[in-house]
Amino acid sequence: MGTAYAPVLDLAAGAVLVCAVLTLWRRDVRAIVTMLALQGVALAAVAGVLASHQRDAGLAVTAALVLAVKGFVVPGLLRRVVRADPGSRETAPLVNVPASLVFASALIVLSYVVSAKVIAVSPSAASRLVPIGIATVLVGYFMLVTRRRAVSQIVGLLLVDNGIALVTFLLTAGVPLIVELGAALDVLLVVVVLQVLVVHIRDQIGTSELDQLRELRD
Amino acid sequence: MTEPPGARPAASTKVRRRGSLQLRHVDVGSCNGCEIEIASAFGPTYDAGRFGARLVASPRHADGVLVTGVVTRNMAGPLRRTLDALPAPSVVVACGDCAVGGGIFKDAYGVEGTLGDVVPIDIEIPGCPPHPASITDAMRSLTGR
Amino acid sequence: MIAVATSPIAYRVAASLLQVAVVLVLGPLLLGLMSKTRARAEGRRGAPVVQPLRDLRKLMGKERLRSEHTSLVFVVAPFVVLATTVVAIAIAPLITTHPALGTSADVLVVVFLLLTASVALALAGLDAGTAFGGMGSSRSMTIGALAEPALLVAVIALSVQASTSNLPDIVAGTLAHPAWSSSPTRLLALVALMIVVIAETGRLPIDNPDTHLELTMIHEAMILEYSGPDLALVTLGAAARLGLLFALVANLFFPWGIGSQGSYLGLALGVAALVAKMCLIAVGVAVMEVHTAKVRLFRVPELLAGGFVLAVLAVVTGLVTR
Amino acid sequence: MSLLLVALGLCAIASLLGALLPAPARVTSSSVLVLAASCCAAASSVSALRGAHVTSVHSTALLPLTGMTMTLDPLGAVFVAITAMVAAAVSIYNLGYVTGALGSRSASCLLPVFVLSLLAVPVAASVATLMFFWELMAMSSMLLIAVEHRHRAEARDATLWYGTMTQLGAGSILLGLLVLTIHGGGQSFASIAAHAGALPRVARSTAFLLVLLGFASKAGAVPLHAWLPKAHPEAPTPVSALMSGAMVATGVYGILRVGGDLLGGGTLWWWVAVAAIGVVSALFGALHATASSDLKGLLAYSTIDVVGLVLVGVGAAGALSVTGRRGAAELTMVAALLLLVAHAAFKGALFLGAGAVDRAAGTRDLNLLGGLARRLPVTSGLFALATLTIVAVPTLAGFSGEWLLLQGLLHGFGGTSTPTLITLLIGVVALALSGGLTAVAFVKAFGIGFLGQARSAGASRAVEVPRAMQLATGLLCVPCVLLGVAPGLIVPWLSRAANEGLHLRARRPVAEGTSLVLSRFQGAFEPLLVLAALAAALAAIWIVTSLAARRGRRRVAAWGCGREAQTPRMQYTATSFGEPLQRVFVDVLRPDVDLEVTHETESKYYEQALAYENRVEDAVERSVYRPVIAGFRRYGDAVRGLQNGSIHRYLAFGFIALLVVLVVLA
Repeated sequence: MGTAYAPVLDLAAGAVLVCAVLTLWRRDVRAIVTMLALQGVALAAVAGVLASHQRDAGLAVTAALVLAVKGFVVPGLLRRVVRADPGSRETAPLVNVPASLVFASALIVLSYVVSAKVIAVSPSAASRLVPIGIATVLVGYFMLVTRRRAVSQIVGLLLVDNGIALVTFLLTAGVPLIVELGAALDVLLVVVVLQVLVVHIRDQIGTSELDQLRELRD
Repeated sequence: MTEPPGARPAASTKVRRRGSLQLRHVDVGSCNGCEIEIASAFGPTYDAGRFGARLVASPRHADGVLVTGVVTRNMAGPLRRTLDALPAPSVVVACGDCAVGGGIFKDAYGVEGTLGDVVPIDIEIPGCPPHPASITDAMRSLTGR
Repeated sequence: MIAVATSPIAYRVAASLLQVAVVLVLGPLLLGLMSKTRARAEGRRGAPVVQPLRDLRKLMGKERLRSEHTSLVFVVAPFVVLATTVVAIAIAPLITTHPALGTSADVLVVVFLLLTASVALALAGLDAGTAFGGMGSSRSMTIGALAEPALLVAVIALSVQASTSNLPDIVAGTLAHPAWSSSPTRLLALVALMIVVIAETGRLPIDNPDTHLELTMIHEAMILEYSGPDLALVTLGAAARLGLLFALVANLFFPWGIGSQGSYLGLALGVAALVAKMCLIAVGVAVMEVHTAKVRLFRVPELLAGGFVLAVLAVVTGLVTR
Repeated sequence: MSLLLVALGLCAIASLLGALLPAPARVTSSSVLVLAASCCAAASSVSALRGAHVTSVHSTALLPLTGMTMTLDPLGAVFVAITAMVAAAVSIYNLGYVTGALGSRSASCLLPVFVLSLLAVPVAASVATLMFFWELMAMSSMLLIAVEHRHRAEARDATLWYGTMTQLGAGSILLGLLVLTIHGGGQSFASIAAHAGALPRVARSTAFLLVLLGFASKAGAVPLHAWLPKAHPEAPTPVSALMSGAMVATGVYGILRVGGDLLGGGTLWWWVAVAAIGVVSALFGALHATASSDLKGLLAYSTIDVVGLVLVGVGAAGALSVTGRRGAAELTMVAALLLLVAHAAFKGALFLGAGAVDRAAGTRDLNLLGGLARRLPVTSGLFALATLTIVAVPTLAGFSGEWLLLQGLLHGFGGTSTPTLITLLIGVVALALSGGLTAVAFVKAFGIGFLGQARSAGASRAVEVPRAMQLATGLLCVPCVLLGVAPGLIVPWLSRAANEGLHLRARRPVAEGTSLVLSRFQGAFEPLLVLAALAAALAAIWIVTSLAARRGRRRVAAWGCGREAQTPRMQYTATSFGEPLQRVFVDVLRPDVDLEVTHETESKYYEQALAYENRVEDAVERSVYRPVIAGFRRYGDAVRGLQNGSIHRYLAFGFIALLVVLVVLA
């Protein structure tokens, strides 16, 4: 690997960040799901690069798993949700898109500032990229807070998960396989449950917009 | 899908365009039959665009007008203004029987006359409506491709 | 900087003139290539790639019309549009990192030369005193007001890495440090720059270059009054701007192949590399256009805001990781 | 220095003559004397900038108790030069402009006083002297705004706003300087500077904040700008030009003098605050300029924009100098000063041009103008040149300033602390965005105002203004070109001033030669060569086109899609031109849009009349100033309840107060 290791790692992690920002940027839910899928692929690439650099077979398996679950299975399920609910093809943000983007850039600056100390502890090609993981988590949370559609909420949750995964890859350099496996299955379960829920709620009520669901309480 | 380009039609003697022709389409009183055929002349099957022809938005950008319909009273003024807005050298293409000779609307109420009464016609495309292929052929005779 | 001093003046002038010639010819050809690609994707044969050049040749032989209310601005604007673009092309690092006046080829200079062209055209659009001219000017300036800052900031992200805002030096620096090309900064800046370039060149989904409907036009509406050689100059200016922006994207991010020593063979290689890179970008953009619908005018700022924020993020990541 | 004293004396004489002579003679004589004074002031400032040693005058005769101290150093000289440049043009302009209210005795007496105070503020070297001239400046300019109050109610309103804010600002400055004086052992600047190092931190920061409040308000920085968009448009044109070109600059001068010079640089957060104010001002001003449809109002908002950029430069320079990056600090400071000088030239020219339009067409509402380019060729040409300068077309003065500023911010990035880094970053963003917005605003100003068809009877009957007004506008266009083509001519001088202002002690200027080749950083811009290239390209294109074109030109009616008539009302107006951007920034501008549709009585599907109104109010004014004013009103109403005119009641208040005091003391 040698010289190519750091640039390729940079590129993959950068792609994770770009995809995170683009999910806030696009309104088309299908495009957002595509971005999520690309982010999954980029995340898998990060794991793969780390695995080949550290000659860690476990990590390589994890990378393959991440690729399969986050790159294909989960986005595929989400696409089915979107297809099942054609009324919600566009996100309905609570905060408008340019403002969200400005906020996201502030979050990214914040994550770089807070992780400066972490990087200082063990400066390496991998730990330098930790802020990207933190930023992805923050952007995911932001999406959870400000997007109305159930699908966008799931995407937000998955962004948070991807961010956490990226940080763990970069910092611990070798999560026990079983932990990652458990986490991945967990997420998969959540997505399946949510998918079922969304479809059923829509069948029953005719909308999947969360603000409108709140009126059910009354 | 696209029709093969037939033999190159005889080039018009009016002007030499060397493979480039922009037309401004003016509907002076058409039944919109010609419009449908013009649209399909530029569609995938006849693809007049491959011979260098194009419809444009402004007569300033155009080499001529593509006129459809009989000249109705309300459109006579706009037609003259459009002709005045063309940079020389320019051509007038009459598309369809109405534009060429008045067609079935010739003596109807509200008609000022045929296109030929207003301005000398350079190219005539007969037919009611004309076949897309003959529209394309007329374009080719002007572009020379 | 040292290498710049060693390139003889003749080489640099020749390189600049060659750049201008290449982009002035290639710009229209790229337009032709893009519409050919789109036509093929839509199942048509499409006009030949050289069609834009044929159109220009024909326009030169036509009459010039000048509407009654226009002032000197209308007459001068086409010349200004093309001249500013040509100077920007001449000084930018397109086929060599040592063009004439390369020391002045600062990002701000190039961006503001392009802005000057936009301003001239927008004023010309207002000059005839028609409804559509004003509409086009207003829209194009609105888009430009958001796109040009994003363009500036995106390139500044690169200059943060290179510690200079001089374009030839940025390109030379990228050649010397290939690792720069893969940094997150570059990735963000590239995405931002592509969004901006599409807006600046009036392509889908921002503006539809093939539209005949005045109400949906942006660039086209401004130039409705131009005819003959004036129209040729404006059209050539737009094509050259497209060429310049594509070439800048190509060279700032993928500089390989550009001539860096003062050899004339390097220039020839540079031309070949540039043509190849630009054609690739053009085909890519055209393919994307086929699959994209034009967005509503009032959604355009949202797209550009995205580009702007990505550019700012590129600077931020560049600052904290250097 | 002695030349400057001569200039001040000439101004004083001009003021006297303006007050004493009969109508036609007083305008001519006071204008000529002010012109002479400007020349003297310019000469003295040039000699100070070229390195004649710093001279000082002290006189006890002029100001009782404290005496008057004046020192002409390079920093002050830059601002004297700015005033001299604008004042010279304005005095020539006056010869052609003056009729009606401005020809009045009070106006021709006050204008020289205003110029005098503007020349004296930058050389004042003691607290008393500074405050004296500062107040003189405030008073004379306030009265000059009020000159046309009989004709326009807006002028009265503007005077009130300006008077209130400028007095509050002056109070704040006085308090701040008093804090320094108390701790500094004297009221002369020299002693304050000498004792500044020993000052307690809190005192220094308090003093700077108070002073900043006052000076930033004078500089028109958001949110203390509320007076500026009211006063600049309503003032007579020569006064607007002086206020926008020169008076606003004194605000920047004050910040530099106190923060950079007297307090020796201070702490980081001061400068971060200055830069933050600058960023907000730049964006706010640029945005409002795009939404404004009043020609002078647009120029006023654009003043807020440019001064915002200058403050970004000043703040960044201060922050860089505090963090020890002297080279970058000097570069940024020079950029800010260059931008300020360029601003005085182009904004002065724009205001004078706008005044000429107002004179010729009888209105400055862009929605009623149009078609002036063919009716007023000279004025339009000069206005166009100034427009291109502010849009920052390369090889013109505005571009030189912005390019240097960008270089300063960019080269400041290396090895600084996080707050500085964020300041610089946001500065770059503000510079970029304001550049784009300025282009929109000024394409609107020139394109709608001067091109197309006339939108009103006034505009269609406009005739060219007197030669003197054209000459004055042209005079201010000279530096627009000169500082663009050869900015290096004054960069060494500005380097000196920057060193002086921030105590940088750099040995060589930031750039050498007439072009801008940076001496310490990798970066260069040679405007002469670029201009030559542009000229060559233009010539080549022209030759090729005329050789290739085979047919002539023909004048025809504008293409209106074949419509019967192409009326001026079909054109885009200033409001419609800015509307798309207004939509984009609807959260910031918050326009009031009213659409009133009157339907036909027979059917609601047919409309009889449509009334559309789109007003953009200053959001800061609406959300900050209005509530405060309303609060004061309520307080005033409450207090009025206590007063019924009864003398007994007033005496009773006094008595009760006396009793309360006694009880408290006991």
